[in-house]
Amino acid sequence: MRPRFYRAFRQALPAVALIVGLLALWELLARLLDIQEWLLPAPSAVWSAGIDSLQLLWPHVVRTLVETLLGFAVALMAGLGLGIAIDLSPLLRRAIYPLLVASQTVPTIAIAPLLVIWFGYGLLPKIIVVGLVCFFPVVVNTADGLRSASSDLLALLRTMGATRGDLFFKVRLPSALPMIFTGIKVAITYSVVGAIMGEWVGASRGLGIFMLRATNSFRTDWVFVSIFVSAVLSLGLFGLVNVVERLLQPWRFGRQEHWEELSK
Amino acid sequence: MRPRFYRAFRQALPAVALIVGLLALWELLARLLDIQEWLLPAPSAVWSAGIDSLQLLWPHVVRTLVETLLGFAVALMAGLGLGIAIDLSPLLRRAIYPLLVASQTVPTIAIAPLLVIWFGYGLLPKIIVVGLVCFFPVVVNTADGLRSASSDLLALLRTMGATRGDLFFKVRLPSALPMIFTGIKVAITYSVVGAIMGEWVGASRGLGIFMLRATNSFRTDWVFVSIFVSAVLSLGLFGLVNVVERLLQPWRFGRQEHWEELSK
Amino acid sequence: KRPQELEPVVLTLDWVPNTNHTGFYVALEKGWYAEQGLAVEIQVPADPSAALKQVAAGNTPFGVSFQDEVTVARASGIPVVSIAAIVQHNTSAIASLASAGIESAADFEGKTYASFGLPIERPLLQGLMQCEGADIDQLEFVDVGYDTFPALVAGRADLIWIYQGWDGVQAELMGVELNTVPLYGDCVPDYYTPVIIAGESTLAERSELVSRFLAATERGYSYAIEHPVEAADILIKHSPESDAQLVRASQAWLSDHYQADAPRWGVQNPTVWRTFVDWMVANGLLSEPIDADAAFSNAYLAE
Amino acid sequence: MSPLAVEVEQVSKRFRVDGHIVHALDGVSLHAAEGEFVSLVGPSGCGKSTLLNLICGLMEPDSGTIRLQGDTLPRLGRVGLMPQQDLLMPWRRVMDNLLLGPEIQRRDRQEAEQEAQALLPLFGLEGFAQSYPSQLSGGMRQRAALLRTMLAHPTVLALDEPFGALDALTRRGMRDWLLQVWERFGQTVLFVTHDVDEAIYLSDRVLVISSRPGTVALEVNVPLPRPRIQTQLDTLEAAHIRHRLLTALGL
Amino acid sequence: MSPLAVEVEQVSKRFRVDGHIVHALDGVSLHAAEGEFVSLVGPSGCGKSTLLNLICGLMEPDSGTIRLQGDTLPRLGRVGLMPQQDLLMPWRRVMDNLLLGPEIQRRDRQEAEQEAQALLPLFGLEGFAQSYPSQLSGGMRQRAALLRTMLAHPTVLALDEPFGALDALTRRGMRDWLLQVWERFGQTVLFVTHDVDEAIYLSDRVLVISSRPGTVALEVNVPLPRPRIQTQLDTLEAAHIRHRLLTALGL
Ligand SMILES: Nc1ncnc2c1ncn2[C@@H]1O[C@H](COP(=O)(O)OP(=O)(O)OP(=O)(O)O)[C@@H](O)[C@H]1O
Ligand SMILES: Nc1ncnc2c1ncn2[C@@H]1O[C@H](COP(=O)(O)OP(=O)(O)OP(=O)(O)O)[C@@H](O)[C@H]1O
Ligand SMILES: [Mg+2]
Ligand SMILES: [Mg+2]
Repeated sequence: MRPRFYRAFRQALPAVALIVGLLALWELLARLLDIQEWLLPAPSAVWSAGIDSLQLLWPHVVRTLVETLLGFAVALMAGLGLGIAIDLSPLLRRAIYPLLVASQTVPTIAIAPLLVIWFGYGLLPKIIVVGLVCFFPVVVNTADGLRSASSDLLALLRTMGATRGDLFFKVRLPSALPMIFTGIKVAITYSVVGAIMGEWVGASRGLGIFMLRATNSFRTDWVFVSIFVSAVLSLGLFGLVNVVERLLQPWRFGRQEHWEELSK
Repeated sequence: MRPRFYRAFRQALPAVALIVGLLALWELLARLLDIQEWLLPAPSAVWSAGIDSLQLLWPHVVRTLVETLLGFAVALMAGLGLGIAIDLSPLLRRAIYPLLVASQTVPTIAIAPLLVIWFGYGLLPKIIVVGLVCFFPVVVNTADGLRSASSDLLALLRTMGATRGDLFFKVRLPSALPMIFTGIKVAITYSVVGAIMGEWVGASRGLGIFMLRATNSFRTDWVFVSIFVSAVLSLGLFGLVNVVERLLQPWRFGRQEHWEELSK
Repeated sequence: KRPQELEPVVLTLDWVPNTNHTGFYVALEKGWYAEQGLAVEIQVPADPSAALKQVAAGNTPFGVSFQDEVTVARASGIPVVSIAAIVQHNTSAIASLASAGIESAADFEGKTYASFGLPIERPLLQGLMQCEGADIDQLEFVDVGYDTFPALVAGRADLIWIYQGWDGVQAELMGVELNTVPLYGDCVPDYYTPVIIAGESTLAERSELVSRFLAATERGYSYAIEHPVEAADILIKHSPESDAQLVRASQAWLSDHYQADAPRWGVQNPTVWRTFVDWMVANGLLSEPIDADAAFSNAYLAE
Repeated sequence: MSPLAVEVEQVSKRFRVDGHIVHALDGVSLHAAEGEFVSLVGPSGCGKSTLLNLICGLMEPDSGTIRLQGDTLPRLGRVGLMPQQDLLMPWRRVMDNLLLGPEIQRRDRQEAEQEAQALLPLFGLEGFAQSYPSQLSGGMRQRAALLRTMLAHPTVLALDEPFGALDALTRRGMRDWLLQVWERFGQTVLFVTHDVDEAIYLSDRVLVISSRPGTVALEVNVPLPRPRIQTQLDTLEAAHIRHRLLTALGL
Repeated sequence: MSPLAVEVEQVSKRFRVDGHIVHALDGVSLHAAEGEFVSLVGPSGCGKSTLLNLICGLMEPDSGTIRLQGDTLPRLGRVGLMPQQDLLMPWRRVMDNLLLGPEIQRRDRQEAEQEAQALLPLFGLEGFAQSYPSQLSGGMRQRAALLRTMLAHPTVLALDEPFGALDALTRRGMRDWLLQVWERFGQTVLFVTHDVDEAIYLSDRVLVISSRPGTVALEVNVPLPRPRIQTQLDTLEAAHIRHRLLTALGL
């Protein structure tokens, strides 16, 4: 356990160092330049505001996390499904791709009233917004990834009498995995902001609501607390995806052999 | 010229058919269900509103397009630069990646006041917002794409005495191109919305402003006109990226040989 | 009544909870809605025009809107009616930093105004400036959205629209000295902002519900008028994310303005509506006049 | 009489290579009876791999017909191909690569794995079942590819230079094993090689393909008795056949 | 006396393959004088490719030392490697693949291209300069890889089965061309092959590597006079050498 912990620590060190450095710089500038707190609070102020508001914040965080996870699950399924469908049918690709692109150009607030009217103020509209925000990178990376499979390998499987399903599960999907995970990493990064935007459609709880209320009361320190929390959530989710990526692709992330090490 | 035009037409047909079908359905539902126009105008209403407001809309569109293109150019350069930097230095990867992820979790409106204070109401803050919204998919796809280069090929070049630059330009970059373009496609799709969100930070012209004013005057038809325009812009840009992708990778998109055709 | 027998009712606010909404929360906290057999749920959207759309769509029976918005909406055929004025007079003002030395609308010339992007802003400012013989064309407009205050403090704009009961109080708390030119005066017509709205169908079909709702709400605001400190605490309890100090100070300021010179809280004066419609038509904000008397109603307020 | 296992009739195939046309095969006819071992030799680039691809059904000829077991039904899945490039899947361990065929045929995995496991030592892959292909030597990869093909139990085998990357000793072992399997299960084999002795040692019949555009330049029966042994290559009969083949190949 | 071009001293190399250790090379010592042609033969998987990789500087030995031209400076860029897998870049046309070496060495492109162009017919690649590697046959790919290596003008060449995928005729042509080039430019050549006759025909010295863990099992000088001709392989001397090599290989 010991060396493993030590390794994880060493891995995280550069990021921690950089972040601490940036925070220190910001603190310094905030004090030296005497920036008004309601405009840009110093990290120390944000920190103590965070400590103070922990209790207040907690239910909002839970709510946003639930929305994020559910919405992301939807986005993942929709993204993979559409990406696969697009890859399987050139007709579908041509028919549906433009619509998908167009779907990303609709600002959430433009359809917010419709969302509320159709789906109310519950979880559903937030899940929809997160889904809309996140599914697109997954679709594009999945479709492009599936297309990148080696045609020679596909040919070999076909000589073995492989069905379309075989080709898909044994060649296309494994070949596409690296790109699919890239898409998922982009998507999960957007998911928390997606949930926050979803809350702005109308909600009574969630980080987005907290942020809005804090903004309105000129509690910029609280706004930054919520930004900080959403960053932490995103990083956690992103890290999780990275772990899954490594677990699912041992041939890419296995213990490095001498050869590979050097050829970097 | 003739057959080429014909081919392009046939390529576009499924998308056009689907879109026309959906619009027809929407029109039908709007009429049958008697949906109030201010809530969800029928396509015909949006169309005539679009025709009427063409003159009004034009300067806004130009402005948004300029912001989009400039912002996207910034995003592209930043994205490629950071992606490359991350790939070149494992230290940088560990130090900076978390920050990049965190940067995506800051809702634009939360930093809008800061943007306005530091950069005013000119083009700059919009470019920054577009850049912030778009650079992330490019970074992740570039970094992951560069990592996907064949280590055997890299080894071969090293035996030839290749410099790091050689390795990069002759192996890593060409291997990464497919993934980089996937990232660019995702990014360009977000760029127009990015510009619109940038305008909400504060502006006096642009599609976002038009949309805001239309929302405030309950001119939902105009809101939809601007959504439609932004969709068209996005599609055009997306198409452009696709064309460039094909031109830059003839070995992937060359005229299909029999073998490749069949092995699909 | 037992909770499950209460009639569920949704109220959509115009914006996050603030002292404009104190009465609702007091009524809720004190159980006065429940006494009327209502289980009121308060919803908070991020877009001020959302409430009107929700009410018009019949999605929620009650909402918070503004007279100008209601007028424009009715002109567009959206059937909503203002049923109570939350604040009797327009408490808005055009604010500038005291250091800028802008004393009256005459000084607006050559300045920059950070606008929400609402169509009504320009004619109102024009009215103010004309009164002082100044030219609106000498004032530059920049659309900023709803977060105008930082723009003013940072010097990116010289003039902003403030609600004296909120932003004005906040500025005072922060020690930012502002010069204000109030909108409520002789230069431009007064109007009700904010108001409680309901859909025409709700009024026609469930008038008794509307009366019950307003009865409890009126009690809430009356309480807020008489007990600003306690009322502020109730709002803070329901919106703990708001700054308590600001809420208390704002409440102290606003409690006097809810009813002001009106005979009772919530009553709307037909003249205000008619004058404002005419003014809007005259300034091109409406293409045709609407029936001002149909746009509001005092009928649901208790006698 | 049972139909011929493989019949290729007047088959031509052209490719388009950056504007100009490469004429790979021109009117090639050949056949292989049920259970026959037929070798193809010919200069590099003459169209041998193309021919195998056509027979497997990966391509359709520009003209001519190809029949398997007497019919012209789709050919995919009816001929077991060992491609020239080993095409092992980098994301699968060696064992999982080997079991590709049984997997696609929905056969019992455990049984197939036992079969594979038993053959690993003979193929010099003992102890490498759980490694990834990138950890194998060139020859080991080729042997893995051959084993993968064989484990699919095809009745018609198209082997494209299966022993190209092997040393003489390993090669001999593999040859003898292939003959044993063939004698036991009676598959029809189409065998591409550059080694004339190998072709003679293994085949019932050897075809020489001429250089591009590929046509059948010579067809030689190998009437050496079976089971074959190495020393048969030193007989006069073998020398005669070798001479004819080498001459046709221009040597 | 000028220093030896390549000196390998007591080199061992182990790999970790899914938990257990593969002992690829165990105390291998060999050398090649300036301008010497040394062949390596040995069973598949005995570590020949690993040895070449070590010499090129792609890996470092676990123990032992490797010297080039008498020094132990970094070796990358000093030995021209032709890898066993052809490793042509799929995104470059054949000509651009060929010019990789000159490009990395920042040589004049036009000159290099002329040189390449002139060699295309000999390598059977005429008309394919503008095609992509996926459009070549297996042997054509290998020849392209060889030509690519040669165009980099290395003074030490490490060729890993360069003729594995070629038919006998093409192979002979390539061999003779290689000898010609070698005689003209006097490179030091390390040549891995499975063909004992090829090793004898080409080399000054042949090393037999034993099966894993690889050690040098036998070293044979080939005192046949140069320039070599095909018929020299039929001499008694050649037969004797062949016999010794085959015995060492277990044949
Ligand atoms: N990157 C690697 N990781 C793990 N094991 C390796 C690696 N490279 C080679 N080996 C092992 O080292 C041994 C020698 O491999 P090498 O490629 O040198 O053999 P070779 O003599 O070239 O064989 P062949 O004639 O088949 O090409 C093999 O057992 C192989 O599995
Ligand atoms: N997909 C393709 N596209 C274009 N040309 C091709 C393609 N496949 C093969 N060819 C061409 O067809 C000809 C025959 O190729 P093929 O691979 O069948 O040769 P081969 O006899 O197998 O040679 P080798 O012994 O070198 O493997 C070659 O000139 C090659 O360039
Ligand atoms: Mg071939
Ligand atoms: Mg090898």
